[in-house]
Amino acid sequence: MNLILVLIGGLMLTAAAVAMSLRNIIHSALLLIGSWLGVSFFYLWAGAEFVAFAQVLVYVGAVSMVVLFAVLLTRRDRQDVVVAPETRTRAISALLVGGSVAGLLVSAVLGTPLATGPAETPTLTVKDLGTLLAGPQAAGLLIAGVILTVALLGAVVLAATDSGKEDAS
Amino acid sequence: MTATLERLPLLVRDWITGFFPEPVRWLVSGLLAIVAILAVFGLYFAYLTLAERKFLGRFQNRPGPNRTGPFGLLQPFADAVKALTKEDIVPQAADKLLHFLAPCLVVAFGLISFAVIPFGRYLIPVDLDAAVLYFFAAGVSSELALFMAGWASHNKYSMISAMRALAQLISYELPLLLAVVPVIMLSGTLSTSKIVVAQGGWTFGIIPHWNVLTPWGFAGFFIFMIAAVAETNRSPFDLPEAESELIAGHLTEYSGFKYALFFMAEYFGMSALCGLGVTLFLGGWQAPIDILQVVPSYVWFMVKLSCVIFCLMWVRATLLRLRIDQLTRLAWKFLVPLGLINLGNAAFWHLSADWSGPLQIVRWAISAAVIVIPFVLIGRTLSSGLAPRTYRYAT
Amino acid sequence: MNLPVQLLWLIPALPLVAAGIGALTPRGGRPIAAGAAIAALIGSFILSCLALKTALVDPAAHLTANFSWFDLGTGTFRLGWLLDPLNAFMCVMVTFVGTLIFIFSLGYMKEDANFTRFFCFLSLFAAAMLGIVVANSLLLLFVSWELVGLASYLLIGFWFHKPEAAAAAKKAFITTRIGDLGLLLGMLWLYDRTGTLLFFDNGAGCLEAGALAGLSSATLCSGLAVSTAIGLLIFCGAVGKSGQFPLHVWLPDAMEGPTPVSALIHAATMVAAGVFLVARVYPLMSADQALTNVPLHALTVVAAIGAITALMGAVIAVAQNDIKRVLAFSTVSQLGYMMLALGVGSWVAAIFHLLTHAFFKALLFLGAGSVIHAAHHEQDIRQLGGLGPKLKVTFATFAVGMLALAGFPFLFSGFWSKEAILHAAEGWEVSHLPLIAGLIAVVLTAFYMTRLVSETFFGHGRSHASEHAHESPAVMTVPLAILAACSVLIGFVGTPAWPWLQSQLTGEPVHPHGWFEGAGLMMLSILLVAFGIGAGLAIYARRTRVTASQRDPIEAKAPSLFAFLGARMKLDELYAATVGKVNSALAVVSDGLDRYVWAGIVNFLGRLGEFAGVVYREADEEGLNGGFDTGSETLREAGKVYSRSQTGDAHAYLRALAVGFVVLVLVITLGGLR
Amino acid sequence: MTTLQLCLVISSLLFCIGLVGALSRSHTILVLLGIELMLNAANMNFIAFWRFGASPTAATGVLFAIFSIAVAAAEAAVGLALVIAVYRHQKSVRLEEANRLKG
Repeated sequence: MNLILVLIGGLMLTAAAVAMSLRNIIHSALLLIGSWLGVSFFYLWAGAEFVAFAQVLVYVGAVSMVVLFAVLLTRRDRQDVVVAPETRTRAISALLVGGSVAGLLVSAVLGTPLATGPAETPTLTVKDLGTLLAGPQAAGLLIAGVILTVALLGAVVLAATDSGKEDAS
Repeated sequence: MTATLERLPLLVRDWITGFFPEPVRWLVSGLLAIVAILAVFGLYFAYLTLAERKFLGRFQNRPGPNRTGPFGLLQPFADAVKALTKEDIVPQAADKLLHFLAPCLVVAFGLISFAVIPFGRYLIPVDLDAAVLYFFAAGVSSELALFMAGWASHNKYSMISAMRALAQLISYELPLLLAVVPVIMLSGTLSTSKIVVAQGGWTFGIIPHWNVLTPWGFAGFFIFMIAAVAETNRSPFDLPEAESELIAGHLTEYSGFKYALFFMAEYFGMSALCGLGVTLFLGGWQAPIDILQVVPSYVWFMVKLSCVIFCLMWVRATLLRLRIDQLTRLAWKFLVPLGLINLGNAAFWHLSADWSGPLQIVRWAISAAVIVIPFVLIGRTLSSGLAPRTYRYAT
Repeated sequence: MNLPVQLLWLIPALPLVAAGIGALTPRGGRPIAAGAAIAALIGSFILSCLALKTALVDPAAHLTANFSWFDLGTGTFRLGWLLDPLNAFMCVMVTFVGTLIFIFSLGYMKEDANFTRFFCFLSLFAAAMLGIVVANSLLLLFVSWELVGLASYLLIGFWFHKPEAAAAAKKAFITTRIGDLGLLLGMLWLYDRTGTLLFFDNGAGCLEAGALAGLSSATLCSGLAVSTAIGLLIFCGAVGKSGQFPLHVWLPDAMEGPTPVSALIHAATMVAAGVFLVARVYPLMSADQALTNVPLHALTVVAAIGAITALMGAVIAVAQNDIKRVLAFSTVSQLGYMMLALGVGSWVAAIFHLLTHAFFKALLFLGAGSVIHAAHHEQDIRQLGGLGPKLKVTFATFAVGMLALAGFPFLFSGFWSKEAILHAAEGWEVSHLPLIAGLIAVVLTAFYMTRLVSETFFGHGRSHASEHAHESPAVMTVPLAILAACSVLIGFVGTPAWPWLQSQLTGEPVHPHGWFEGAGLMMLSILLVAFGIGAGLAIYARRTRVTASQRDPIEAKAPSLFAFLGARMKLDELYAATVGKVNSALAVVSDGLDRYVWAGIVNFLGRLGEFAGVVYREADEEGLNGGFDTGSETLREAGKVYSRSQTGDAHAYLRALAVGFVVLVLVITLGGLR
Repeated sequence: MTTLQLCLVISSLLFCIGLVGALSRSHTILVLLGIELMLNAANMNFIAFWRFGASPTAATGVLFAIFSIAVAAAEAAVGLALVIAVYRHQKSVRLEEANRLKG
């Protein structure tokens, strides 16, 4: 049980760490997608089937596409995707800060006596989830829908070229 | 007899797993399922290519491949040998790792979709509770592989085709999902096996209760199939690999076996999507007539699948390729609104489930009107102002 | 075949679908839009008839179909449909009159470029109106109510390129909004008190005995019962929508819209919605009737407003020269009658008059539309004249409508319904003033309608337009004929001798009261009608107007009174002078206060300060200034230093955030602050 | 170490990898991706507490994860649109060059 978790976690963390240190953004993005897939495997392992597939659909299917499009739209030639190495001081400071946060979090996790529930996997069918979302949580669902719509419109407005302005420049 | 035939695959599996000790049997049976899918659909793929070439040939008034073996039946194997023995060329400037990974991933993602398709009454590799969602999650992953192929080739045409492919896939993801949602609403489950079971039964023993035989299901099936053709990049939506403008698009820099892999993935994807269409709308493995249940369910599934795929080949032979703006306009201005209206239609169908007697006719009339009227109106609005196309033929 | 109440929603849904189709149809698709609209309304009419049949099986029952709309936390919000004779009759009336008006519009709007848009709006209006009628929830009713207002706005401003039309649309929208605010407040209060907005819900609805007992037993600090206050707030909405005094000012202006719109919305259906609303919540309005120790009954206010409106509308109508405005003020006056009937306790008479009025007023407006169409959009009756021989069908039907409205005895529907109202007003214990107002209005109504007909149809054409008038096409005259027939026949369902409608509406048998019981009042009103028509004929028909510029006979006698009435009693100006001026006046007062009182105080304090300043300056310059200068300098330096931390470098912010988090947690845990 | 703690440790580490990435990289898109990783780590916590927490019958954790995935999608769309808009203005995707509002 824990072995599978360690495997998934290890792969996920490695992918994320390597992605964050690669120079080529396309490779970074693709590796990050691998890491997101790892997260979805974690959800599968934890028995949250629906969340796992939603994660794949949203992250692998949508977010990654937007990221790749954004990368391709913000470069002038092919070499632009390979970014210059960062300054050493910044890397070191980032590692220091990140390391201290990591130390803090891990020690907090290990030092806190956490109440755990029953050992068997809780059963949560998609139908239950749907009933919850359409019933007591309907307000949340509606708000999420509104947020997505607004974000969609906002993204279009932000990214659309103002044709008049573009001609002038 | 029928029951034995029906359970035949299970019997074979049990016989084989019987050779192994108890603790590893689950593993063996899982592997068996994989091997079975690979073998069956590998062979199916091989003969699909032959069938497509034969059909296209007949549609275009020529015989098609007929030299290798009787009626050209050995042609797929000849092709395979050719592809395997050809030189594998990798461009100098290519992103070597991604260039290699892309065809592998595209086939892998194409294959994992099969895991949730119920091929027969007892034949479903993994009976997931959220199977439909899984299918689409697997489907979107293959988009990534296409992008990788385009990017890694380091070639302008490949890159453009990859971008086109992404735009097209994202555009058609929406009508595809919108066409599926009514089915999920009406059957109240995301599990493919339960959706098929929900379509069981016959009126008077001859009219099956398939979703496609309801107004919303009919509309949904057509939206689904149009979107499916676009999702699999087949003609008339094969812009990303348009030979005349993009010299085969993301496939330009691939040769030999890698090229064959892409080809294979396309057919796997098509089979999987058509399989899902059969499952959701055409009653899956259910027999069309009550008395025909003597034929095993998996046979029915394969028959229906082949029919749907034949229709796709027919479409390919008949229709011309669209322009990119026509393609996206079709998705966003026609299919998506129709899909949304169909969603409301399905909701109406669900709410009016207890209407009986003459109200049943009213229910059908309303539901049909709700889908036909917008179809006509949106179609007219979109095509207004466009002059009828004239073709000039060489005389 | 009966229509089950569960399917009642189909009645408003059909026009709504037609509106959707109309909205999607391109401009060229005239047959599609008009066909869908008319077909949908005919379908609704058939369904309404079936619904009426269902409702009349047991007239006393309130058939409901409620469903939960959405859950919010633990509470459930419910809506529903209601079917009883009251709204079944309304449905039939709205769909029937609506269908005829739709057909009439085919001819009237034929040349308009925005034909499809017109039918889209008309269907939207019909859907919303039917929504009001079938709603079993004040919330659903309110939503439809606002949609009706929207449709009315769109239709009045249909020719929005005319500035008057745009202004009229705005005026109608805003004026009714004032009333709607009251309705909204009443609705919220009602929900707060009863926890439901469903009218009938198997004993748990807000119009049923349990809720009403609670509402009428609770009193406010002024001794007013809560039900009275809520009822009056809801009545505000009715005042706005039904053009009652003092919010009637929008209705005459609304005549800027196309004439079928005036007929449909501002005569037959929408303005009647207010009356319908009061009749619908009648149990609530009358809940305080049993109480004797309250200062005011809600219905008393209704009766008073109704009487004032009835009288005022009739008086103003005498001096109007625009054919549609005369009819508009007569609508105001007739709506006043209905409110009066509601107020004196006879909602049945009000609904009876509502139904008959819908038919003959739609007839009159459509007739006016036909005249306007024939006379090339000339609406001034001084410019018309002599149209009788040219427009035979229009004249005949218009005359029927006029006689019905004037209450010509026995043959015409308006007579019976008006009699019912007067009879009810006679029986009101509180006061006889409404009866007197009603009787005066009877004379005036007969008089101004005679004036209208004489000026329009008698004599000679007084302008190019009226001389070259031609009869309208059949698509317009056939609806007129049908409506004329109905205007005669509809009255016979509620005569004192055979009060079928009354017994169906109340659900209990009403015994035909004797021929002679109300005979005295009936004779009086017949005499009054005769007097009104006679006076009208004597003044206007005996010597018809010769030129358009000739002065009106009444104007010649009493010019100032006529001008006052012609300017609609200067009420618009009054509002401009009061509501509008109050703002300016308040501004002037504030300005004065500001300039003299506050400024005086401030100036005085300033002088004091000045004096003190002189005293302190020496000390200040020497001692304090230096200190403050130094302090300011330090602050400025600090600001500079601090602004340096705003590097614009997002990384730095994130880093600071992370470091701050670490430090905070360390301080809390290690420092023992937990 | 219980399974829950193991899950939490993994998610904490993922969070910190995201943080380090967001802090150290100068390409705006990579910073955004780092933030996405941090969001994912938070989601993992929701699921972990739902699975192993005191009351797994309440589906709050799963619902939270679903809503947060939806919000993350919105965030990514808007964030990347901003990146494109900034790139159009400054012809650069380096985050530290987008500092016009500095004090």
